[in-house]
Amino acid sequence: MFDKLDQIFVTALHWLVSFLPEGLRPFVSALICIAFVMSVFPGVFALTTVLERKILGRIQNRYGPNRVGIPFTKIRLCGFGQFIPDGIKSLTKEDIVPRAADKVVHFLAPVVMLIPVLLSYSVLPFGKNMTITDYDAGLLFFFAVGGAVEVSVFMAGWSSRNKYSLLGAMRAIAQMVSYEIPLILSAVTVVMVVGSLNLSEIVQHQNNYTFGIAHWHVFTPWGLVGFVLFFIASLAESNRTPFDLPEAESEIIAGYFTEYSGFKFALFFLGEYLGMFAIIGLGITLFLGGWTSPVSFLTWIPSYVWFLSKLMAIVFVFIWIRGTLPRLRMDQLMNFAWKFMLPLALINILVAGIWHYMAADWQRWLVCSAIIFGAYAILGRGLMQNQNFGKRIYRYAE
Amino acid sequence: MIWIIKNLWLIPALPLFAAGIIAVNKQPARKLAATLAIGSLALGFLLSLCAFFATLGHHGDGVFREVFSFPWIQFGGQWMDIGWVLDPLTAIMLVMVTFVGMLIFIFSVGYMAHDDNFMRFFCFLALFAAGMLGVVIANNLFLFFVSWEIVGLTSYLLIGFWYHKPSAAAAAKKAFITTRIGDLGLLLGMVWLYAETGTLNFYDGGKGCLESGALATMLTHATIGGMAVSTAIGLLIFLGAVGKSGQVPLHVWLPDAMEGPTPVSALIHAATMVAAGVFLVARVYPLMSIGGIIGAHGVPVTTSLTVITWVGAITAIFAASIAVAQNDIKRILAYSTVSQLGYMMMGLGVGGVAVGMFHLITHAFFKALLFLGSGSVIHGCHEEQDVRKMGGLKKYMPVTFAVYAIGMLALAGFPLFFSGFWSKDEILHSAHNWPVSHIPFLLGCTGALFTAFYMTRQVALVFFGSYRGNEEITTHDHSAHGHSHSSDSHNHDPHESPAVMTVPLMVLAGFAILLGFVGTPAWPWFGGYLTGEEFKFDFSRLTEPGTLGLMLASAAIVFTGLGLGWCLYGKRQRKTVAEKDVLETAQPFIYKLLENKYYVDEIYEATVIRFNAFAAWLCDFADQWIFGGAVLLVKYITIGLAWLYRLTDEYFVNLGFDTGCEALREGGGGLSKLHTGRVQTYLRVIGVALVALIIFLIWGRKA
Amino acid sequence: MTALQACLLISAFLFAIGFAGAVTRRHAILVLIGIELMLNAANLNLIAFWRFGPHPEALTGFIFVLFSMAMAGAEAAVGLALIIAIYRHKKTSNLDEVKELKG
Amino acid sequence: MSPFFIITGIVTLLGAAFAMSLRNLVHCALAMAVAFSGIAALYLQLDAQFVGFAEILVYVGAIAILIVFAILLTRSGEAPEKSVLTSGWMAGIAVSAMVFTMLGWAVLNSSAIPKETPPAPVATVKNVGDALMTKFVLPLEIIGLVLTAAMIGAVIIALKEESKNENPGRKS
Repeated sequence: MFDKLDQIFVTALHWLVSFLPEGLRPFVSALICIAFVMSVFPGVFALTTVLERKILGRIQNRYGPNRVGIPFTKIRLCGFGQFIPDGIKSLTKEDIVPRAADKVVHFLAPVVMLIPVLLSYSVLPFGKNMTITDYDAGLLFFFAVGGAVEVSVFMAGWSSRNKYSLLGAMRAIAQMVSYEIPLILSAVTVVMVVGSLNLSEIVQHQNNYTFGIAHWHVFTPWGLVGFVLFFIASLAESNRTPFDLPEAESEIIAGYFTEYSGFKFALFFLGEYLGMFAIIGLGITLFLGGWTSPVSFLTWIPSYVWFLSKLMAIVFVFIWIRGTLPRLRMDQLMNFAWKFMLPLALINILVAGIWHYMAADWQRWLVCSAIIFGAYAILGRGLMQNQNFGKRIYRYAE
Repeated sequence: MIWIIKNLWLIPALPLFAAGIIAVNKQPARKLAATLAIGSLALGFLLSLCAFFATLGHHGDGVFREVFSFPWIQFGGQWMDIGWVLDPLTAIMLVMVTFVGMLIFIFSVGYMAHDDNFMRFFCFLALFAAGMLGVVIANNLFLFFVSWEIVGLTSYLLIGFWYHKPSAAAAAKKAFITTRIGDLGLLLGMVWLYAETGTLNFYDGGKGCLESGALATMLTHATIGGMAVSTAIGLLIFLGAVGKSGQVPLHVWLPDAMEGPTPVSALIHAATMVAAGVFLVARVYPLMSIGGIIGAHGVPVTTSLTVITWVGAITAIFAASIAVAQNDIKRILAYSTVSQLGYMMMGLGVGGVAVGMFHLITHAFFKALLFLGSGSVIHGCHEEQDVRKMGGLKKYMPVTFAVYAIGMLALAGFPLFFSGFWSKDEILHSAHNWPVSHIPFLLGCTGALFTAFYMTRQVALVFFGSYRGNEEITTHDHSAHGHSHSSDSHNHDPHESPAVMTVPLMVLAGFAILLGFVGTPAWPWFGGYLTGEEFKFDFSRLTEPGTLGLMLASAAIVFTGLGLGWCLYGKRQRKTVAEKDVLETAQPFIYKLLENKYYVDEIYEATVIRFNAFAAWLCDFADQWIFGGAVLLVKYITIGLAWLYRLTDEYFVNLGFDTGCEALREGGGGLSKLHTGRVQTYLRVIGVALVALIIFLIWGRKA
Repeated sequence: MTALQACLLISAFLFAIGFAGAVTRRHAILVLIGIELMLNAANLNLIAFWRFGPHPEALTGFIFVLFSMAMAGAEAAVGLALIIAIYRHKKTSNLDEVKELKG
Repeated sequence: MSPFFIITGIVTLLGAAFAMSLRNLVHCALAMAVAFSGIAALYLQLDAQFVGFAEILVYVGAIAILIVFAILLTRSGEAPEKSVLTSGWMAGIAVSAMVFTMLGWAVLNSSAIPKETPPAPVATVKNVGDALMTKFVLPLEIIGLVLTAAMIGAVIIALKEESKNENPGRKS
């Protein structure tokens, strides 16, 4: 009965497709899947915007949006209807294009932004048997299309002849490029251990239980380190605080989409959040067991529910961090990426290899943890060198 | 102890290295310099002792002699060997030179303490020691000559050590040139010897030039005036000896050499270098004595030996008489040195190697002692050298007085207890037995008298009476040299010298006494050691008539000299510096003659120098007009030819070259057109080439 | 016309375009882009021959393409670094003005 | 010869043509990215998934960005006023045309082209990995070495004395 509930979407798809002639089935099923993605994740995005504002409000000791409910009714939903007027507003605003701007590129940029993000959903397993295209090299595909985002960012920044935009674009690209490397390297550990680039296989590999605990990779030393690295890198990839230099409102007005407004801006906004969801989804898939449940006695809960709940949980953590941490400086950003995360990721790969080839008993836990901890201590000390974290002295202020 | 023969070269090599290291070292490193020089010489002394003991205990079975030679340079068809010989002569000289040299080095550490050029001084000293030891060990006239010249050079350098004094510079030049005259003779002799015998090795297992075969051939050959070649060569070589050890007529440089620092005078111009001449004669004694008729007491008599004897005797009396009238403390000693060298030569001539060498060794010790003593006196009297300004130093510097007295008695030949007595007595004894004539004997006796006299005079003037150094000088002093009036030096009392200077003096004094007993007629160990003859201790030898009589006679002479000197100068001291000398009042003419050294310098001035100047002028004239004209002619011819060459070069050769180069440049320019630094041009060419390649391939396939 | 020939034609055209650009354009970076295009044409050739060749299972052309991509990456990195260095030095990246080897 | 193939081919060639002919360098770079994406699509249609993804990852993700950076760092983002073509561009065009004609002619009537298309080969990641790790392990190592050398060299070349504002080696 629970399996039925679990597989309900798959069966529904097959049922729908079965009415059609042979030739059309692949196209139609693909279209349906696309429609599914296009409908669900923007919804999640809409929800998230409100959620973010509310949570930030709480963190800053104020109420977030709590008025708007369902339009034309008295139902408030404690402000969760806020996204509707927001959307209407941003979609109906005037679309301003600077005179000096490079029109074509300026127009193409948001589109180019959205395409790869949406493409990257096509390999994520949202649930059991719920991968849209089960590529053999799914992970590679994900990263490949992720690379295209940078091009769009550059297009946006460059085309709208604006210093701030260009600066933001440059910062964003440098940051993405720098953090792509730890991202990929931390993912490589999983690939090594699982022995496949196929995401559903990776999930399957984590879908066993001993003593009722799932074999999530995050529950192993290398997995834990990998997940932390992946988490930080994904923060940076999606330009979230504390890595939100590219769109630092207080420094460069809004980074590469300073000159965008109305629909295009909304597209950028959407694209950013969808990218964030996608990369979080990948993180979940790689380290947090995808759609599997952490404990065996909860396997009856549908897999997509697990996936979405994990997604929202991590989104919540993102928001929490945004409300908590200050912004980094550019050099700190780069130092952290190149001097700390990269070496640690490489050592983590080594540790994963050791883990893979050692006998499965307490010794490999000991060895791997020892190596990782030592590396962490050394690298951390190296990072801390010649920078004082004492009380800051304001020379020009006050 | 045979290893010592192989390693004999170490003895001169050590001071040589020391000299080199000192020379290249950073100035000033006084302690290093002194340590190196003294240490090297001390090591040399130890090695010399080894060599000495190696030569001991061979009496009866001929003379002990080991040589070590190896080929050095090749010229013509044959190799020139160099090598060294170890025989009693070498051994005793080695011991003497290293020991005395070491003592004198130690002394000069104190003496030169205030000199700025301390290191240079020790560098030269060490170099000198190296040269001298080389002379001593040489088994080869060539090596001998090289070392000999090194010695001459260092002597030049050291005499002119205070070159800022014009007198010193002049003295250095004088010494150098004078000795060169002698060395010319030596060189000629050497060359002639090589021409005759085809070897320069002294001893070479029968083939050496001092061994029977070569000597026989040389004896048979005759040269101008029916003189045997050996005699001629011997005389030429003796010329070198005359130059080095200041025999008449080449003695003039030696007194002036006293301009050098006193240790230098002691080491070079009393103990070692001047003795080198004597040593040379002793070394080539076989050459000198070959073919002589064996006279009484088995001493051969030849022409060369006769010449040597006469020269020595004349020098002895000549210099001794001059020494009587000198006032510079060092000059007195210098002239006594000359006369003693004359004695040695005479001894060699009349008595053979043993006699001459014995006096050489003893003299080396007590004359070094005297010189160092005088150095200590000069040091104590603030660089004062005029004996008339001294006096009464007995109470100021007792130690110096004691050792100086010992040296003086040894030199004067005080009977029985002092080495000088025995050695000189032996010379006189053999001179007395000389078959040719008795005049050298008489000259020697007179010389002994003079010796005793002037030594007494000197000691009396210097050490007795009252100190006259502080009074003002009214008259200009007579001695032309040797005065350094340091303004502060006249109001101080003299002082005793430091231990570093007095201790070597005592050691030398001890040897000056003891060394005599190795060669007494009763126990002629020295002669036996040198000649390798059997000898035995026989006290009766003293009392046999000839010996005893002579001993008594020489003793009487010595006492006469001492007494005379004492009553003339000791009993009544001169009151002032200006006061005339006693002899001067008595015999002004003779005194003047003596004081001016028989006007030898002036004679040379009038004759040799003038002739030399004329010759120089002649050469200059010839150079300027005859050769210069020739050179000018050649020059003009050359210029003309060069001009011709230039013409041909420019108008024939260059044209061809220019056209060739031009063509080359054109070609290069044409090629370089292809190489515009544009990559894209290259890329285009590549594309064309690709097309061509494809066409070629396809057609190749078609065909 | 078989698929292989189509691929080859496309790659040939790509190569020609890249070549033309590399030859005619002034800017060094554009020359570099042209070279990249030519490389890609070659890669396309390799893949095409791998796909339609007699022994696809050997994966030779496939792996060759991977390697050549790596080389292309290296080449692009070094080339652009050189271009930037030259620009710093001569204040131009115009190939017509970058002729002499002298500093 | 599916329509997709033709479309992708045309897109690729158009991208390439624009990349080589536009005046503005940035446009050229973007067109180049388009061309590379087209090539990647061609790879996918030739059943070379892995290579296709790698193409996008390397060329669009890395080299395009790299070139864009270089364009901005050499301040040539704007279209130059004077001509963008070299002096002898005519000859260049001619040569390239000759090249294309030659190649096309050779392709069209060469006898070595197999007429029938074999079944799609299996190039799963596992096979590729096995091949890389067994048969081609030495070239792989050498490539790694070369990449390291290139990275270091690029850093050294582009490294200004005191400032480390950019080093292209990062993305290779």
